[in-house]
Amino acid sequence: MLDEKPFNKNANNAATAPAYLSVWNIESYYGESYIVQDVSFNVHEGEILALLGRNGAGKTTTLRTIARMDNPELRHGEIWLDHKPLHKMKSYEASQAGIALVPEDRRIIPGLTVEENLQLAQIAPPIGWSLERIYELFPRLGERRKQDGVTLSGGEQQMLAIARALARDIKVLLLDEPYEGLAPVIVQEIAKTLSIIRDQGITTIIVEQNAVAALKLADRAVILDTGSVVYDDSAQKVLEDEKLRAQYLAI
Amino acid sequence: MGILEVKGVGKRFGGLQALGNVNLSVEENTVHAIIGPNGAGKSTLLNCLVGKLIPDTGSVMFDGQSVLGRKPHEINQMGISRVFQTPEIFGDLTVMENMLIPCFAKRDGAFRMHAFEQVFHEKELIEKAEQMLDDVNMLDKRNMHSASMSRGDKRRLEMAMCLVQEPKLLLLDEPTAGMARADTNNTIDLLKEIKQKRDITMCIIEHDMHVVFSLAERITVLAQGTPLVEDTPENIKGNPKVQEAYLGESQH
Amino acid sequence: TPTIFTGAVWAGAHTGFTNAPQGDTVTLGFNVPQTGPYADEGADELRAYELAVEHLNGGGDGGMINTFSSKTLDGTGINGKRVEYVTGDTQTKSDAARASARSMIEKDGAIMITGGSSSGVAVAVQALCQEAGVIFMAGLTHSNDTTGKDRKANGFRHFFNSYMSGAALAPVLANAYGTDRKAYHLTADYNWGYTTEEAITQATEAMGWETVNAVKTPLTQTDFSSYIAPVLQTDADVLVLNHYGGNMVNSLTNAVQFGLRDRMVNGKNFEIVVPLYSRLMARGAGANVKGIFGSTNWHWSLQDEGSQAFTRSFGTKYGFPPSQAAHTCYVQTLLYADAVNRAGSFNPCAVAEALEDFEFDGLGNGPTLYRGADHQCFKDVLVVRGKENPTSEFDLLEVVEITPVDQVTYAPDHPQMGGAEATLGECNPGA
Amino acid sequence: MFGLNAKDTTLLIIVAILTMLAPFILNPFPEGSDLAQFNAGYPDLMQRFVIFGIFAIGFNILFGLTGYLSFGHAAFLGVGSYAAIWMMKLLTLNVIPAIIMSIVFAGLFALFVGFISLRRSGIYFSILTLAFAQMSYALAYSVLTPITGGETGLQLKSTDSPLLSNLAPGEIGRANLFGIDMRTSYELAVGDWLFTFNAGYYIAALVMLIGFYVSIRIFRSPFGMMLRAVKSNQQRMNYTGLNSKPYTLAAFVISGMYAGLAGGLMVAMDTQVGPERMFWTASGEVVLMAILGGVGTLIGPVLGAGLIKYMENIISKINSTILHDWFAFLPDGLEDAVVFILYPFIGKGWHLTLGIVFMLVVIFLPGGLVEGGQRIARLFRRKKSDDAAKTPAE
Amino acid sequence: MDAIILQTLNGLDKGSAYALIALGLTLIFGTLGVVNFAHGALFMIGAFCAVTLQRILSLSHEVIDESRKDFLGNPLKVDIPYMHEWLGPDLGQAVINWSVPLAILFSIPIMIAVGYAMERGLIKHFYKRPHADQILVTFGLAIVLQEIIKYFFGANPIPTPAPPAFNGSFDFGVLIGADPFTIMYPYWRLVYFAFAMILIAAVFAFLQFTTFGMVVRAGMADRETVGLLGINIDKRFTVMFAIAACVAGLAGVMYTPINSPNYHMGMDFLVLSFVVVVVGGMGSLPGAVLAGFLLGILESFASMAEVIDIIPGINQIIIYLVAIVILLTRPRGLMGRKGVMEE
Ligand SMILES: Nc1ncnc2c1ncn2[C@@H]1O[C@H](COP(=O)(O)OP(=O)(O)OP(=O)(O)O)[C@@H](O)[C@H]1O
Ligand SMILES: Nc1ncnc2c1ncn2[C@@H]1O[C@H](COP(=O)(O)OP(=O)(O)OP(=O)(O)O)[C@@H](O)[C@H]1O
Ligand SMILES: [Mg+2]
Ligand SMILES: [Mg+2]
Repeated sequence: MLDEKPFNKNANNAATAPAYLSVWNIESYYGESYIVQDVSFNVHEGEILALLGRNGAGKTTTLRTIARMDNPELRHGEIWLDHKPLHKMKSYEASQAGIALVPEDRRIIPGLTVEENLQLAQIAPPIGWSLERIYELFPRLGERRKQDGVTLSGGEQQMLAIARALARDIKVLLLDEPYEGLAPVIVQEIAKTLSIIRDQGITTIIVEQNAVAALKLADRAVILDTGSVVYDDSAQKVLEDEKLRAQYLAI
Repeated sequence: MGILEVKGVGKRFGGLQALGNVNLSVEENTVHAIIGPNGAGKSTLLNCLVGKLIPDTGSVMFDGQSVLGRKPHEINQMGISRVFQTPEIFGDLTVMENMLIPCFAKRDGAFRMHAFEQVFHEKELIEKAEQMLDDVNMLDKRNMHSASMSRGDKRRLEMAMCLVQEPKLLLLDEPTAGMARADTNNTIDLLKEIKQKRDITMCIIEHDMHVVFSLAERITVLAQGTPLVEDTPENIKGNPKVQEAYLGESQH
Repeated sequence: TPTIFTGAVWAGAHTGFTNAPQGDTVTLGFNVPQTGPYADEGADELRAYELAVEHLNGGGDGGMINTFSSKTLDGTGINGKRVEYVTGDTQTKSDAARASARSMIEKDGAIMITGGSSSGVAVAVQALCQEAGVIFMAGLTHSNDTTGKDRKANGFRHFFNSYMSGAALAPVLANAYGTDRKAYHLTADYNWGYTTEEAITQATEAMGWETVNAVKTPLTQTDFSSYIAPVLQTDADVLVLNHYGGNMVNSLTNAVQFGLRDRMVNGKNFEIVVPLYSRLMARGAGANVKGIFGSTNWHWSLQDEGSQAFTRSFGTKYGFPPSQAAHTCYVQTLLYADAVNRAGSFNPCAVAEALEDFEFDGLGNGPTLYRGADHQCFKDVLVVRGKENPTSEFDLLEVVEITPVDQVTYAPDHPQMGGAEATLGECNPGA
Repeated sequence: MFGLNAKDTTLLIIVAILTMLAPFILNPFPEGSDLAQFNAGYPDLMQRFVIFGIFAIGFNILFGLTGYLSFGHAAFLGVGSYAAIWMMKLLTLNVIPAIIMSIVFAGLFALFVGFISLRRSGIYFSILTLAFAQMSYALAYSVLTPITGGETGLQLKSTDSPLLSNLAPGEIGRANLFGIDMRTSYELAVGDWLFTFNAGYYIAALVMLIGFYVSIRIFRSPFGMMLRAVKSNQQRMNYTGLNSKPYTLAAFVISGMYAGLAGGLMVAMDTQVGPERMFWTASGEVVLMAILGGVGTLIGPVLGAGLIKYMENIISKINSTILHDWFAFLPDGLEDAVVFILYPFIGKGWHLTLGIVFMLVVIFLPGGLVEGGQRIARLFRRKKSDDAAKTPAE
Repeated sequence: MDAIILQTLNGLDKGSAYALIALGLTLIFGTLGVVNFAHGALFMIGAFCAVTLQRILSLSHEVIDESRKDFLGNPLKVDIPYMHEWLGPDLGQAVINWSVPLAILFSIPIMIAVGYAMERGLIKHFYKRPHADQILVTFGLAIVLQEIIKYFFGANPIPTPAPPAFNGSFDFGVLIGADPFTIMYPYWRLVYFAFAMILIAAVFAFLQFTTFGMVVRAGMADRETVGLLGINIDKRFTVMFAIAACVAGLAGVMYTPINSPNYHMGMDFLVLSFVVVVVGGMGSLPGAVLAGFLLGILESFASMAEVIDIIPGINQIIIYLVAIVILLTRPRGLMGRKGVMEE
């Protein structure tokens, strides 16, 4: 029964297209600490969702839960991606189902060169962009392909982390603070890249402290506060509504 | 003559000239920002200042003494503290213990055999650490296991650890990256306040222009391992070369 | 009521010696290796002890009690007390062996400790028993030191030693291989190895052999190839392996692999000698032992009455013949029991007195003397050779010569035995 | 009290009471009963408990705090033992100088080994310490025989004449503390129970309590905190102006001195030394003790040491006769079956039991025995609070 | 000169034993990051596969031979192996004699099964646990495995000879014109050396020419991230473990004719193999092999009488001494990679 297409639970979004990724009442724990507390939201195909909130609100934890990492532990709730029950999967299965997470600390694998980091992403099917195409988008990576990945500068590492996601054939891209530590020019470049990615029809969830930049890019915003959803509506509204911003984002 | 004098510093990694002939002079009691595109060599430069890397060429003088050839802990004891780009804290220890360690380092030097004293007797240091934690809004987290904090919190903790040492020169490598906007603003205020209260020189690397322009008195722009320009914030903002190489079209 | 003892904890103040048996039983402590490389020997020793206890308590067929020349043992235990025993694991480590012996003495009230299958352990436990004031009846220990420089008034050894091996082997070797031989020694680099090397070189040199080299090998060595290969480069025509246990199995196997036995030097066939043979270990070397000379304390194929009685009762009970370790342990237990009976007391000093210079027969090995000066048994020593066509896995060695006791006897102050300095000290009853 | 916080004071007092009452606690079964086999309250084992406790406490100061895993600590134990026995042979049979010298020599040796080994970290450090210990062992076993006695080790002999003790000729000296023989015991019989109070044990126990107290002080001191900082993040430590080298070296030497102290006490209690005390398995044993009890906890290593020594000395002594005695009440067939099942695990099978215990503890109690204790405590506390919660409702 | 040739041969031979064990250990220890104290036990189990096969092949039934007596004077029971009955005494005996080479085939499935069971049942839960826990659990397992073998096979060494065709030595001396019987080397040791080279080459080829090695290395450095890239790292770890177990087991099988196997042979090798792996450098397979040969050769030369005469006891400590010198001059061993198990 559960394997059927989930009905749209969240009335807020029921009006628009059917949800592509839906997160229902998830509750996640780090050990005994209850971090994500009954969070639900939907993302539609091709949409960009900004997930915002203060430090420690649980954004990273939510993304990690969706990517089905071992830690945190999902104790309750369901996650559906295009008819597939993510909540029953392990992280590698979720990845094969089309989820890609660009983690907040980039997680470049030590001991592997830039190119090996990318090759690693192309071992398990489905495979996305070719290395040539990636180097075309990020020429810096091409130049440094033989360098140990962890000795890249912060910005280069961020590029590599995104590139690594693109090397897989993905349906949903989860970006955890992709702009962090990037020079303004690069931020713009990556923003462009993200639009390119959106044009490919890849659904994206972006977590970003640079809320303005994220909101500009996003269609919709979800704001978390101490592990619960406090706002779920269009991104434009947040950008325009001073009060909302002050209330949840202190900007 | 500035408190920090970097002359002709160069550093190669294999075929890559990460730094080539960097000259930099930081005046005492100023906030000096170093900006530049990713991979420009900013962190590498800091690494050369704190003894993590040894430059191939050039000299680094701090307070009239050379730092080259000294071990990291000696350089710190000279009065240089550093906040890293990815938070470096004592993950197995509580927040309070994280704070106490720099306090001891400040008071007792690089090594002391205080094996028989008890930490909880050190009322004065504990008070100092608490005060600092309060300043960065983390007092409520004092007994938390520091590894299980969110990343923004780790960053704030690391900064507090450096500040509590009351260094003469504070090196900050992207201190507000990943911090919520509200905390970023708090941090700016905190640094300003510290600056006001005490004599301290700061050298800050940041990509958040808001932070840079709120704090910096002078800015050096680094590109491909060499300083492009050094000037006041106003002039930097207007400099077309910087616009192109770093800030991008739409910025400010 | 609380009682205060001064001196040893185990001293029974009113009896004047440690662990005086209370009630109608007496407890013996069997301290053998139950874990580690010598566990199988330890197991065989334990079987022998259990058999001895059974016989002392009047069970079974009585074994060697019937052939023993002293007739005090009548199946009613020792001195009329039924024999009980406790066991412990020496792990073939002196610390563990002493811990286990102390626990038997302190906790279980053992009046006599026996066992061991290495000289290090025997010397360590013997010293402990001396301090504690109980009798130590050594099991398998072959080093000269046990009754040589480390001899103790409370310790007794029935097993033969390195000196005796040399004295017994040398004439047989001279006979078989001639007196014009050049020997190359590989010696385990520790006390037992040193005494054995010394004994064999002296005995063979006295026969006219020349020792071309003696190389020490680490105890922990498992592959001896790099020690054996250099033998090929010398004009030595005999290789003496002063190794025991796993060392012996491996060095012998390696030596045969290197084709040493096919080698001709100076027109003579190259030969290998293993001074101390253990049947159990020889099994590990398989066919490599065939034709190789060595010495042993006792072998089940001996035809004397005592040996046959023992082999029969052991074989009937366990289904295979006893090893020399089992034999010496069994005999030591009977000798102790008999000495107590003759002394009429469990007091270690009385027992020691009864054992000293005691002459007996009927326990295998022919007429035997427990010499009072160093507490070493003097008896015939067997020279054996690996059998060409064994009928079973127990039938690996054949006795080629029974060297008479006179030929292996030495003075108590022999230089190999610690010289004039070695003393037994005073007997210690503990209290 | 004692400059400790309340919790640590309580712990220290509890440990002190337990060690002082050990002769009662370890002898719960009446003499002669079937279960008397499980009694551990005899001098030798009690002494071993506290001595290995000291060894493990010291090891834990290095491993538990700094995370540096030394695989060569037995070498310091051995050096301490050799130093002690030579003191007794040459100077005096009083144990105090022997113990002091064992600490000094072990400390010096640890300084040497630590100075070299601490130039590397992680597994490289472990192998360096292992290499030093194995070399010490091999040399003590063979070429150093004139000093170490080789395989047979060193014991006191009737030919020894210590400078300050006047022994009758031919008398074998005994270790003492100002005339108190280490083996003096007082036996108390209460009904069927027999309790032994041994001078050597109480002296060793007192030393252990001091060692334990010192280790608590170290754990709670700024120095201890620095050591934990070394384990957590050495890079941060260096950039905080602290030189991690002398801290780790100090920890290494302190734990080496504890090992030397243990070695010296071993000789004081039982005057003999053999080189296998330095074999790698002996170093491995203390590692296992620390992990089994709970790395980095105060009391864990002592518990681990106790458990391993208990198994080694008690389980190994149970033989099939004893098993048959225990189960004699069962019908014959059943008795044989039970004995058959249990036999592989006792006596010569005690290693098997030990291996299984290791596996079970580490699988089910990742924090070692201490975690087991905490779980039980938590269970009780929960029950209590449940009860407390219920009371008002009634 | 001849002595040098011989000791070099010895060194290569010892070295191949060290290298094979270290290779398997590196796969687990240097690559999966598990301090596997049970690796020696795997080597030992391999050796006992050969013993078991030998026993199976020589299964026999008893025939009473009235003409001979056993030690108790009863008629002697003679064991006639079934192989002799089925295949005739000559062929039957030949099959029994060839049990060690045959055991190679016999042991592969067993070792894979053992490795699989060990990884799935136990090791899997310990990848994320501290090294200390890994040590305790694998040491416990090693003891248990040892004791099980001891229970069934006893503590004594058990002879498992090579096929008669490989008995004896090859006379190199004759080849190069020296005196006969001066430079001889046992055939089986030559076989062992060749076998080791083949096995090492096979493992290298597998890891070099497939992405498997890279994935496992990556997985050890950061399991989470590798999982995020869609790779089921657990499965690969299992495979890796089974391969390592197989390498250890085969090394054990082939070693049996050189030294009779006993239940503690694994422990005897354990410490040494850790030293070899670390001297080679953590995580480096070529390093492990190189260190294995280096230490083997040095050990051989140090055991020459001429050398011992100059420095007494050098043969006892050479390996450890060299290990110390190498680790002090090269921080991460001969070919170690940065960051692997340095914390
Ligand atoms: N490994 C962990 N173990 C225990 N608690 C954790 C762990 N990681 C994070 N937490 C806690 O979970 C809460 C949410 O953390 P999370 O990392 O999801 O926040 P975030 O919204 O991503 O914050 P930031 O913007 O600072 O990255 C925080 O209170 C943090 O202390
Ligand atoms: N250890 C190293 N080995 C090789 N190359 C290195 C090493 N460390 C840094 N680099 C290279 O040197 C260049 C400068 O790096 P650096 O980290 O100083 O940049 P940055 O200015 O701090 O950039 P960002 O703002 O992104 O942090 C980069 O291209 C980087 O790849
Ligand atoms: Mg986050
Ligand atoms: Mg940087």
